Amino acid sequence: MVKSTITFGPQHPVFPEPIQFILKVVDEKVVLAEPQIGYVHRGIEKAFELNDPKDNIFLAERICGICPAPHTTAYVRGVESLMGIEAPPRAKYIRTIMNELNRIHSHILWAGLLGDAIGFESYFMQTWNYREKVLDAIEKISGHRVTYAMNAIGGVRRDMTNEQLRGLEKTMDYVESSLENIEDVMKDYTIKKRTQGIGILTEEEARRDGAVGPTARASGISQDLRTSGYDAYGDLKFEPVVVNNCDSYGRFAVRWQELKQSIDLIRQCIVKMPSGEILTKSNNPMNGEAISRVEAPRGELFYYIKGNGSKKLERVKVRTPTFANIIPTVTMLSKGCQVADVSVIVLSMDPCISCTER
Amino acid sequence: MGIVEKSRLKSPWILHYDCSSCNGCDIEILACLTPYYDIERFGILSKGNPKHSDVLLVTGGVNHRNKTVLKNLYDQMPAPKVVIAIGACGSTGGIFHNCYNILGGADKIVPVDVYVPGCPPRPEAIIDGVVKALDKLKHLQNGTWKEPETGPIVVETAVGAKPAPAAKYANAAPAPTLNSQPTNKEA
Amino acid sequence: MNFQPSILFSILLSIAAPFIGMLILGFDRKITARMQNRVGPPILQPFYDVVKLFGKSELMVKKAQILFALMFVGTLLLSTVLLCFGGDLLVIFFLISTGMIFYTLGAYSVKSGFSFIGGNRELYQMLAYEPIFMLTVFSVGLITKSFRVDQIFGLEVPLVAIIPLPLVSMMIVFLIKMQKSPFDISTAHTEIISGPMIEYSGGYLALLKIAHWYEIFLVIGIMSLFFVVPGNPVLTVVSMAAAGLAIYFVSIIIDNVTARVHWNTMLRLSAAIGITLIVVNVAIVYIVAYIAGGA
Amino acid sequence: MPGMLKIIFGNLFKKRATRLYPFEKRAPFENARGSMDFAHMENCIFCNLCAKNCPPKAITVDRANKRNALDPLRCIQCGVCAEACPKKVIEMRGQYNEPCYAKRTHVAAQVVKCAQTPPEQK
Repeated sequence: MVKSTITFGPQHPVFPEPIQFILKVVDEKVVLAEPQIGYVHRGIEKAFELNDPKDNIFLAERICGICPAPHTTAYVRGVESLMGIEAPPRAKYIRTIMNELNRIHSHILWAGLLGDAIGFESYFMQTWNYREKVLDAIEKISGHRVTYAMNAIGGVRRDMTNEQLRGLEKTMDYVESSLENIEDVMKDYTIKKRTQGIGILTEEEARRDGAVGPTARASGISQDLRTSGYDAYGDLKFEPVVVNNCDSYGRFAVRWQELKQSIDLIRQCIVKMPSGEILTKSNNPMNGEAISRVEAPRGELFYYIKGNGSKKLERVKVRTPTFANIIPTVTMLSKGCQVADVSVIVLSMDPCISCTER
Repeated sequence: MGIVEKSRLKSPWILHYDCSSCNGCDIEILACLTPYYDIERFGILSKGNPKHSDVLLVTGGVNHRNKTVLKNLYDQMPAPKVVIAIGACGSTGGIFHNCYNILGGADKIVPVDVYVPGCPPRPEAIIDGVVKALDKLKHLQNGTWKEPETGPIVVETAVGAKPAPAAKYANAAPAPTLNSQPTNKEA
Repeated sequence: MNFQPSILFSILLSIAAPFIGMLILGFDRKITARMQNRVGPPILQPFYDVVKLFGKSELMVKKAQILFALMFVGTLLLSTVLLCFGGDLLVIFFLISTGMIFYTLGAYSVKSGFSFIGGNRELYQMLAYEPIFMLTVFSVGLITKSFRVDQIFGLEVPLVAIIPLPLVSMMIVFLIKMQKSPFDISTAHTEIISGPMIEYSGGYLALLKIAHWYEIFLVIGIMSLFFVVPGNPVLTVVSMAAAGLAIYFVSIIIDNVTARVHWNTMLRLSAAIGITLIVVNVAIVYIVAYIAGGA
Repeated sequence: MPGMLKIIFGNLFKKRATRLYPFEKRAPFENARGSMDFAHMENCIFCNLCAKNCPPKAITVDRANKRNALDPLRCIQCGVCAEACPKKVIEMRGQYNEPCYAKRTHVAAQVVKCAQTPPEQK
């Protein structure tokens, strides 16, 4: 029984981002896991106060490069409610489409990273192969693969032509067929072996630790902010995906079904797309406080924005889904697992460190 | 050029370190490995280990906590090694220029050989950057490396007369400084 | 029916052995890339990698590691030469095991958590494949009444016709030795960053890569011994080469359709499948011989 | 396992998905934001709106010398400058900026060719 210490990170191939886990291990069994953070802290919340509110959209976009759409949507919605304006309906639909495209690319990315973490390289390659088509669709709409720069205060910056909508429909068909193609792989023996029963988080623990997003939904909690009906979600028909597996495999399954749900939502958006303006211009002063919540691919994203009537904001506070999911992850890790499972457990909540530390 | 020098250009193993980027560049680097771009064509493998790597890809601006990590990683890489700063943040700090915890680009800590602009750069640009870094290594091995010019690239557009076909950045002459008086090119 | 490979052929083969391993590895990377719908590196890529590593500066933390790396390559070289000259299979097996012990000692000799875990996992792997390997060698010995490789060339029918099941068991050994999924646990890139090799750099990492080439040749060589066609040298060479490549192709497919498993799953699988198959096959051989003898 | 087997054998006999990038170049999509360019410099009135609106402050306008400078390594290709410009001087090109060995600013200057009014006296 030799207890040794392993520093997992900050530079480790399984995490694209730097985070350190100090693991106390006995043989291969982890008895204590301590996250060490601060490697990606930039001080964005302070910069929010220094910049012009319009420039802050681009700063919010770069809080996280994997989910730029929810971040900007949350920020822009907060500022809009401070100003007392509302985006036109067409802008809301375009925002919804961007958010859902973002969710599709983020979930496929996650599935690939999980495959990489459990040594299933061809799965990683195959899923990312499909993801590239989604990125192409995003680039056709917004002009860039990763940072969309679509949202503006009071609407969106770019309109979608009918041609683009038709192209998007085709991409959705492609993505759906390719997902069906690779769906069987999820039932693979070795994938089940590596994810089932790994990183268990019961419903009770999920409620106690405040898990959000797919992590909570995989533990049987029906919690999806999109049901609150912000942007165009009020007009669309969908049910939150809930699975009762409570383990990494359940989180895999939730994300997989959400991919299909997102494809369906985008199709609904394309059918229901209203015509009209895309931007409401306003010079109202920003006064008071606003809270805006958006369902990001990783869970609930929360923005608190305070204005004091001047040209700049007084305070912007961001609470990201990964931050809420850190304690559940530590709960999962502290139940005892092997070194090999650490990467699977940490990945199963889809960590986004650059969001969390800002 | 000997066989070792040739092999060096054919098998650059990369080490990727995310200083404090937003993930955009990291995901694009990962996208380079996937079938659409497949940088394994050039023998490039992503190694998570500084002792096995030849090329260090730095994304994101350096902050007070990870500057030591970056320095350590650089020092652990055996020579010859190349550093590529990816993206606006990795080169200059980019949009985080006024964040209190950002010191600036990677060149504040380690010598950078190639800068890849873009926020985030497309995978094509990253491939270009690696190719350019290998080109530099080749010239360094042959002893034909010339220090790059550092002055601004000036493109002049004529006004007041018929607009001449504007020369683009490619063959424009560098001017000494930004604040110097404009050259009065009277015919 | 005593076919003896000529000495010149043996010498040539033992010199070419690592390069054969290298070429197979190059094809492996190319085929894997094609299976993943991409282009992949050139065939000679492993060669470039190793030559490049020899040209790098050295950053070794422990002198002992150098010794262990050299011993590892040395033992593998010796066993390759033995195999090429038709030596004793049992000696070859023990030499390979000794080499692995040096490799593990190299991993243990540095103060690095990942290297330590890698060493541990290397031992688990040995625990998983050594019984299979040894039982296979024993079953070959039972059939040929000797452990010498050249005796296999003196048999009347190919080994695969008598004991096919140990060949299936050897597939597990092969996957472990080739560091392929589902048993690539000691060099798991995304868990422990290539484990035992983590602290090697430059030329000494290249030595380990060359050792891997030797391993490829050795394991494929031993497995293709099952396909010797007695009395026909040309057909023997063809069938051995074809069998070796086929075995490697199967391993690439398995690598691409499975995820890495835990070390305890690996131990369980290898004990349950590997050893059972060999025991069953040897039992069948004896029962058949008993019935034939009794009749 | 069977699902993946089907896929890998399908891939083995399918055309590769790889874009052979440096050899075969793909044209950028329409409206792609690759890099910004002072395309119609002759119209520029040096109003400073682009510099003021630039989120990373990558543009500097030198009104006295009639020069606009862009730090391409700081530019984030958001396209705000192109939207803010009242004279449509700035265009977003689909092609991205080339990687470079040294940090160099891109300067776009107005030069008076048939000198009726030298810039100093204006």
